Amino acid sequence: MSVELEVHDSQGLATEEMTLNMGPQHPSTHGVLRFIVKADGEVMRRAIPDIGYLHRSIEKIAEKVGWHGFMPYTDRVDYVAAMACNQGWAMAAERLADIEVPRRGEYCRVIAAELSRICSHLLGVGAMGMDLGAITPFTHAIREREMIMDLIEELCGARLTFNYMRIGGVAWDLPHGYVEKVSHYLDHFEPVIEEFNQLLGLNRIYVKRLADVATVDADMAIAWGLVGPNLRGSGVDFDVRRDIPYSVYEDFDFDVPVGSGEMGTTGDCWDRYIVRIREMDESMRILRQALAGIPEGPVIARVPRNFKPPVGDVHVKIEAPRGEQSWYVSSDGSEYPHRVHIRTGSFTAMGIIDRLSRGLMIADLVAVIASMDIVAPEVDR
Amino acid sequence: MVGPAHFMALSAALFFIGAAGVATRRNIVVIFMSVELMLNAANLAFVAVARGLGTMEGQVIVFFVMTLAAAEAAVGLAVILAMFRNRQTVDAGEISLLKW
Amino acid sequence: MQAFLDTLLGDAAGLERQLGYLAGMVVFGAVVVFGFVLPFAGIVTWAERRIWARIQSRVGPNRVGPFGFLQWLADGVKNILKEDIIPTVADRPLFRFAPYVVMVGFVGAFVCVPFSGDLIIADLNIGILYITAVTSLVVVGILMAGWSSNNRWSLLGGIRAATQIISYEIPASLAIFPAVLLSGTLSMQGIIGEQGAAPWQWHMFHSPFTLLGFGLFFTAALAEGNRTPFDLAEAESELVAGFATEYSGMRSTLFFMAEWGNLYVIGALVTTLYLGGWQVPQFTYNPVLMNLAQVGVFMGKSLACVFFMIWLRATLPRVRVDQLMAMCWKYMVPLAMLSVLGTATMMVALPNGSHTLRMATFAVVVGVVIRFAFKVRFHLKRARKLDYTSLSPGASQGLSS
Amino acid sequence: MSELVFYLLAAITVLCALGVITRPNPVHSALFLVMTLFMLAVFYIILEAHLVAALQIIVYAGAVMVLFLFVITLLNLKGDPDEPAHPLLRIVAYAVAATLAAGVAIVLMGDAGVVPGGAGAGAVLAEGFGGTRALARILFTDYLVAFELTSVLLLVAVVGAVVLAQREPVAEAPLTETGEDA
Repeated sequence: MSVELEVHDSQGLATEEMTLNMGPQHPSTHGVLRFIVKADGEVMRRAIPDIGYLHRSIEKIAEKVGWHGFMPYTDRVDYVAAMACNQGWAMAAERLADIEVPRRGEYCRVIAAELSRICSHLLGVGAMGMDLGAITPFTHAIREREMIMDLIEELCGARLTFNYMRIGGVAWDLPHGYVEKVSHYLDHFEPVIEEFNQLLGLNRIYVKRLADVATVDADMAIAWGLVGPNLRGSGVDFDVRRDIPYSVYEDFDFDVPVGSGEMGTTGDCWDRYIVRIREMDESMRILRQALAGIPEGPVIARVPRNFKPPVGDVHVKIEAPRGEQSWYVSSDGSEYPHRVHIRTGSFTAMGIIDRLSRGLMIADLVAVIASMDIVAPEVDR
Repeated sequence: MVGPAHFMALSAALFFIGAAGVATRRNIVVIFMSVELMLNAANLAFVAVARGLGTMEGQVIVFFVMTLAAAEAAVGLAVILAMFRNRQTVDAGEISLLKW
Repeated sequence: MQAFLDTLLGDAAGLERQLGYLAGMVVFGAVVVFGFVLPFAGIVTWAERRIWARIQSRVGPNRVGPFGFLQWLADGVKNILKEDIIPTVADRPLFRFAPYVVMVGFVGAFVCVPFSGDLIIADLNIGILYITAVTSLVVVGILMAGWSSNNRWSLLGGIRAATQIISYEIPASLAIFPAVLLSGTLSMQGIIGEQGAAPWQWHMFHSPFTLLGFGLFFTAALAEGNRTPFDLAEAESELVAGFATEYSGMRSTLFFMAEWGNLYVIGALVTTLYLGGWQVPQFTYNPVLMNLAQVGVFMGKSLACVFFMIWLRATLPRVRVDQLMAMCWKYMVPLAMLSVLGTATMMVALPNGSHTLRMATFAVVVGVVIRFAFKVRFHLKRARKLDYTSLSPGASQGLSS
Repeated sequence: MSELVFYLLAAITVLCALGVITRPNPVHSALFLVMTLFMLAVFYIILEAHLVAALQIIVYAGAVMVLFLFVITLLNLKGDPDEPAHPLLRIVAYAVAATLAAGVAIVLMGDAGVVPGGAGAGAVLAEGFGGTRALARILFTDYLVAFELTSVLLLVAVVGAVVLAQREPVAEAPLTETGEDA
């Protein structure tokens, strides 16, 4: 580890600077993140992210376990929203081998991915409330998440590491009565979002804590490579699902919520928060359309067990809950991938924190981490 | 029987302990605290005399001394902070230049 | 208290009498502390966990005793038996001593809590000032704990607590004065004696200024007691556990006992100053019955305050340090001044008070409370309409068939 | 008030005061001072000055000393090179102080004429002596000008403290496009 620990004060004055070690064991670093905080009293000079505590060399593992065998590992890339990673890997392999996924399979994928997205956002915004000291919204979010977990469990038998998708489609068709059950749940969930806003999102203290804090304007967001809700929170209207469509997202009619600085400046923490809340609404719209329009047919294409895609490389982008996830996969024609690389949303968000943290208070750092919805395994992989 | 004289004697003891602190210590914060101790010794004497005379004037003076001490502490500590920021020391011997 | 000891000591004189007083006070203090204060602090932790659980759609502790009531005892025993870890680099004597200072500051306040007309340990003539004084000792203990732990998070927590408590002492003390002005005394019983049993005879409803004073005092007391939304000193998500980070076992329990017990002190103070204290209508001339009714009323009011504080903690997020300070100095101190000056002006302009104004203030508050209650009822009803049970996997079998 | 109790309390007070000037660690010194001030409040209560006792704890132990502790912990002052300029100085200073204190104490306690009330019980007290009402009456009549001047003093002190402790706003470190320090 070679993190530059020296801070060069522009005035050349030694002041009462304090080095705080925030993490890897700290209540609000959501897993094993670590920040080396240089603080002058309560005001931070810098917060230097120190990554790598959760590195499991997943990309290297891919080169040893083969194309089908890697699917369960993708769950571990971002275990808060494993469906998206499943889908990224499956899509990369399919595009390499030019496999057409059956329509019903794609619909199943969309349903699973959107449920997973709501799940992930619920955890994100709930934990954000928790980090800012509001303890009740978290349990409410977890309660809703639990019900979605139950739905996903019915779908694939797992609650965290789903391993639902396969190269060529999905592992299992929707269970009997699943469509009704999910629509029933959505009927229930819709007012909950409003309740959540009343309880947390529009609370004056909460808004004051987040508005105008750690503002990232559109240019800066693009320059630093922010993706997903963090990018949209800065007012950039870009969503992979709509702008570079994949799967069957073209069939659906949905909006892309964008931060507009309702409570402060565009791109502040509150904008990033509200974008996540509104994305849950949009996910519900997509889910309703998908449930209504799901066609009959097989869910998985015929893919040989000894899967050997032709030589070549492919770059696939998907919209994961934590933003655009890029999979670069190169094949040498063997039964093992030659090289896999994943670019994730949390990783880029982690980079900008050092820049944003200057001059903020220590309490704000917690808000920034939470508003970026950084999940440690996705940073390190 | 304990009377005001006993308290006056205690006050004298505290006062001179404070004076000894001012004379021997070099840490300016501790010197400052010794001064506070001396002020408080004086307060005790005032209260004892007020008790001896049965009048309230002594206690009123104590009230004023407390206000003074609060003001003194605020300004004095601000001075120490400013000094520390510029010189990185609280040693009374090092800050005898009357300037920074 | 003194009278009781006098009868007990008979005609002993001199040193024996002094020692007798001392022993009597120590025994009585021990009875109050171990018989009421500590169990009460424990029971508040249980109540808080149960109430939170209801608010957060959880169950909460329900295993030890009926409704989990004895959970606090189990937790206490567990904490006492735990190892008391003292970090190697800590300042050992201070580290050990700090929890006791905090406890002294908190337990000392109970000396002046008037449970009923007769049930008070000592009705000092500077009662309310005394409470302000002893509770300010808590800061010293917290700063001691924060510094001696030799941990940056602890130090930050200690410094935060010190700034916060000192700053909020000012609006809190200022907001005491409307009630003191109206009563013309600092004694707790004297303040209660000036109020009546009926709600509109409370100091709170004397005029809009005292209503303001009530609000300010409650808020400032929350901040002084380190309660959400002002729990920055031990903000879990920011400072791990603030000044108590390095403490374990019994010593950390002492901190938390002081914190939860403080809830009751705050409730009792608010009740005494603004909510009419133990005042009940004179329904009987039996002193025992009267005192029992007064204790009941006082406990009811102060526990309602405690419940309100627990409710707040379950609902509100935490403010930031600079916002906390800005709120204190920019809003609460001037408003508290306004409240004091306004009350004084009212007292000069209307020496006997205005019954109309009292009733008007009372009506406004009742109106606000009723509106709020309706809002809560509306939300509760809608929450009940959401059919959670049909969503669990077992129950949802019916849906699919 | 028996002599035994007085001497016990006085001994504790003097020991705490000695702690203030002898402990090398300023935090310990400050906490000993808190103890001393607390003990003084006890003496005030014995001397029937209840309001002053409460103010002593609120103002000194609660505010002034916390300010001290605050500054010490903020500057993180630990054991410092606190040797006097000359090693003999400390001994000389202690000896002089002890002599003076003993002398004054002997004079005060020996001659009943020096201290009003002397070693006796003191004057007969009026009703409400030491209470809020009595203090306020004098404060707002005979000492009104002084009282008002005190408020001016406090205001000046507040302004002075703010000006002194204020710091030039920290200029944000210039950044290159990549966010590294220039």
